[in-house]
Amino acid sequence: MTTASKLVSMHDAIARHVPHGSMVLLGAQMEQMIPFAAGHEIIRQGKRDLTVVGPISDILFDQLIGAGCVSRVMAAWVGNVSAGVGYCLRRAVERSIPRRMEMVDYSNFTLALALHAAALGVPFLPTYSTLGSDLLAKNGNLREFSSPVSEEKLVAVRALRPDVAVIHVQRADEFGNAHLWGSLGTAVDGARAARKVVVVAEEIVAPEVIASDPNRTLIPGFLVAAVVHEPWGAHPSPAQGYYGRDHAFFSQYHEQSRQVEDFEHWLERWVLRVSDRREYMNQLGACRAEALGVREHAYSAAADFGY
Amino acid sequence: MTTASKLVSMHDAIARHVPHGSMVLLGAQMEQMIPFAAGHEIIRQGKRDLTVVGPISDILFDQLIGAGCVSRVMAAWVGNVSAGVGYCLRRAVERSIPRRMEMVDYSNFTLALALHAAALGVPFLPTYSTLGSDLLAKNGNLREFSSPVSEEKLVAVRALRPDVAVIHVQRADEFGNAHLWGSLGTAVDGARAARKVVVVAEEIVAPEVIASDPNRTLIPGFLVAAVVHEPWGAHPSPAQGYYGRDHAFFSQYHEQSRQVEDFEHWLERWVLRVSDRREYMNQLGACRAEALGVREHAYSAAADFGY
Amino acid sequence: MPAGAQAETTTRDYTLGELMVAAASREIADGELVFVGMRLPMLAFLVAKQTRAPRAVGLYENGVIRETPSPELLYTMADPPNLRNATQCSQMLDVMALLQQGRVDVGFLGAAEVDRFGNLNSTWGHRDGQTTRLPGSGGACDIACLSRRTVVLLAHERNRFRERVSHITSPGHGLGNGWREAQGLPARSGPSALITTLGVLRFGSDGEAYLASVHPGVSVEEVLANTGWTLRVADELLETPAPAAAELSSMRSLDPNHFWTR
Amino acid sequence: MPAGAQAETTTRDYTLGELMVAAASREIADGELVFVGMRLPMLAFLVAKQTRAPRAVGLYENGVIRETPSPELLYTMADPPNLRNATQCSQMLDVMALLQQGRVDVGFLGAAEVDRFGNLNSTWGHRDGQTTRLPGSGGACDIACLSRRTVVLLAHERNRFRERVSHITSPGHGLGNGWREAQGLPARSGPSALITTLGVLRFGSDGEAYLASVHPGVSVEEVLANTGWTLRVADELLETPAPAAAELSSMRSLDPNHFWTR
Repeated sequence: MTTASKLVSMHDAIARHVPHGSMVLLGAQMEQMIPFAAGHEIIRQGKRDLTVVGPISDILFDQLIGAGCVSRVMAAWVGNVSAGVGYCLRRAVERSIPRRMEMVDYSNFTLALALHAAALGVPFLPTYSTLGSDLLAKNGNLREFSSPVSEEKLVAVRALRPDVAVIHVQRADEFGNAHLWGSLGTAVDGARAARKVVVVAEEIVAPEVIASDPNRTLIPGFLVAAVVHEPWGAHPSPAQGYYGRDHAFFSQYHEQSRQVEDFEHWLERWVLRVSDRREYMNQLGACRAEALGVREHAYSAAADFGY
Repeated sequence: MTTASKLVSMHDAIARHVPHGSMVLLGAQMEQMIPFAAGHEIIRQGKRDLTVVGPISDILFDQLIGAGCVSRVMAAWVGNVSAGVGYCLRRAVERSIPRRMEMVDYSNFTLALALHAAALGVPFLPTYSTLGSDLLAKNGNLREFSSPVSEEKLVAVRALRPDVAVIHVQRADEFGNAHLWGSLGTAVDGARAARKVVVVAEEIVAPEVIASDPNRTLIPGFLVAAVVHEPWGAHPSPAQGYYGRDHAFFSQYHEQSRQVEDFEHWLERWVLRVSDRREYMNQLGACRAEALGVREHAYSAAADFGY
Repeated sequence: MPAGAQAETTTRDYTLGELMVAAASREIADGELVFVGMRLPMLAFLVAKQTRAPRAVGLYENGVIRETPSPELLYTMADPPNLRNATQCSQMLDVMALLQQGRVDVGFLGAAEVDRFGNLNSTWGHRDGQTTRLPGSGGACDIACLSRRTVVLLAHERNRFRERVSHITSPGHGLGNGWREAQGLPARSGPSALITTLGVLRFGSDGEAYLASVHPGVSVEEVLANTGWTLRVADELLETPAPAAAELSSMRSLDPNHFWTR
Repeated sequence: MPAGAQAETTTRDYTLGELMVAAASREIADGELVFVGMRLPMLAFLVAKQTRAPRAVGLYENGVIRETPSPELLYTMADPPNLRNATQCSQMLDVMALLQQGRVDVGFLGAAEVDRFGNLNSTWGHRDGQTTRLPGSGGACDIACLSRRTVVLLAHERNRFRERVSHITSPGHGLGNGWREAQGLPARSGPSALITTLGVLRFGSDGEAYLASVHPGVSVEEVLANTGWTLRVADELLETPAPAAAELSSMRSLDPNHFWTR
């Protein structure tokens, strides 16, 4: 039909769809396909007062916090998954460096339920999780109540509706219909919970490729505001079928973010002084990228949609 | 690993896993892949006092009702999707023929939510649907309550946990790991809501085929009690990639179920006097099967799980 | 279908079904999300796609979402042609979630009975003084509760157009203005048009139906005689516009043998 | 890791990490559903699979379910080798749903601090009188609330083993027997073992931890000195069994360079 292409540059996608003060879902797929390229563009554009949402966004949240973009974090875990704590998080929470910041602590499940509630269009969803914990005591979006159909205590997890979800996917067409596979985490609910979706794709493919497998189309284009073609856009996190996890990069970041001066140097080098992901990858070097590439393809068996 | 094969005949699967009086989910995928072969075996084995659950199981529920297997129906719609009303349903509700039967009327969404609640392990889920309707007034598993996080009225849909879900799928391995695609309906939640699952598969494939696409494995084998290899087991409903819908069969059933004597004749011919699905298909005839077969294959684009 | 209306249509270039499909298709604006259903509404959606609403998106209760017409005539929403090359094959819960989020602009419904305020009954039928059990809600109750607006297609017969339905399968405007909000249903939702075999009814701000247009060749008296309550008539009563050439050619390409539009 | 324990292990044929992994693997019975986690618990799960629990099923919070070991060492649960040929790649909600249904037999956890009743803190650390912000719950709170039993692995240090944790990230037995049920948590759930760098603690019917076994070469006094409350000791205190040859060969095939089990 006559739908217009939604392809834009990363610069334009962030400029248009991530205003100051907005609530942004990043890193919905846990440790895979974290939208680092989008996060770095947010930093370069100096976005401020963001609420960042995501179960575990590995070091991306730490970087956004260290760069001063974030006034509030709604997450279950913030740090460096393979190396330990996040030093920017610590500085922000313990000493308000570079700015004061609010932490709203969720568990993975309650954050997933908050997004699921918004995706379902209900004000809350019930769970037994967090009963007896200080998460329940301290997070105002978790509230104990009595089940209307039984004598049980339950926790109402309030719906969380991000202004925008940035979802990194393996492939999409120019209208935003997206295939993703492997580690899904909260991506499907996240895309449906958000007011709009920015899809960042390793590959832009013909609509026929996406349409050939509508069960793998986990984000339909009509929910998508912008599509960015950004190969290697999730580095140093992995993208199944495209590249592996750059464990060393995470370790190096861990060391280089321990002191605030070192972090600022890191930020200059990897974010502020590169203009886009292409330059970032040039700096990373072809050898390193080559080493992360797919060594052995493993293609899914076909499903027949014929009749 | 050392997991034992779960492959059994349809006879044994039904004999073992569908006792008299049990609550059985059938037809989770709406008008596709309705487990008619399983339903007919239930009739042949003379199962009694079943509660049948399913959003819309097309004429399968009508047949089970007419055969006297059913004491309670929990569904959103019972009839003949392409032809209209279900005459056995009418006779049972209006005149208790062949027996008295209770109808618990759901809408599609509230039935899906009842299964989703059980799949999530919570006693209920909230919705705005059915407010103001007589479904809410008459179905005791729907109850109005006040939102614990807002001033709104909501309906609590009580979790529904079938004793067994019979799910027809395109392919499975002998351990019950199953690929299904196309019309999913409530199959994923249904399989997780039920205490046990019987998988009926068009094809049994090597475990490697299933493992090649873990995102399409919508039913994991560890939830499955039995796997039945039953080609054409969903006829006259369609199985995407295997065969189309036999519209004429539905029309013929409509005519031949209008009078109770004709229905009994139909039941004799298509269920009671055939010993299994193979005999049923022989009776249907190779020409008719051929005409329903796939004329043009349409294979999904591969997803690369390599690294 | 009343004999009068049928006789009329045979003297024209289109059938009554085609007139109803064309009228229904005009209820869809471009870019809208539409809960489609089967039979005439499905055809209306496809006509709208090919004429004034090329960016409309169709949702089906089995979880299918489509932006392109199915390449073949469908008997059910899960027929194989409706799944191949769909925009998305999701779960029932996923499309119902879009509905509950308030994203669905219009939903199409049928019913056995309708009343003055657009409440629908598809659970119990009344025929010759007997009560008969009908198939039930399916997704109709959900669509009636949660779409921004609903469009109902049904045969205009006195025993189907009742002062008050005996059973509300799918809530309309209940007892009138404010009733939906009082029940907790979404604000500014509810039935917006009844497209019948005799005309088109719309709803006033008080939630009560009125006759907005009569089909060509149908008299107001005929409509009133086939309505089980005192139906209000619009001050400026219109004639339902005949199907445009583009609408007719679209629906005929999709249903060349008049399977649905006889 | 206390210097004493480390010195001991170097005189044996296995490392302290290997002892802990072997002990943890014995907490998994055949056919059980296990919320696995990373590092030592992941290795313990894989050892269990290859020895006494071949039909155990592993769940990961990103939605992955696996019955076969990942072919490569993992740094995170979403590393590509953990997804390829998985039993299922579902959503986070799906694996958490299995947990909430009560289907998960055992969940493995770590923590910065633990107390007398097995409550865990992984949100706020205490070091040299300073309070430090730690990464937080992740899925730990969910697993602690909803698994039938939990097994916690952590370093046995006095400042981590506290009379009362300052923040309950993950509820254990709260204030003792009956507390979990009073909170509304599932009946007969909660911590079942703490596998530390010095020994194994289990829980009495009153919900309080007691020392069930000491690792080879570790004295009771050393354990007590490194515990921030008066720890009860089992009447029949055992020595933690050394890893069996099959366990050692299994874990060494999975982690040949002692990356996790140094």
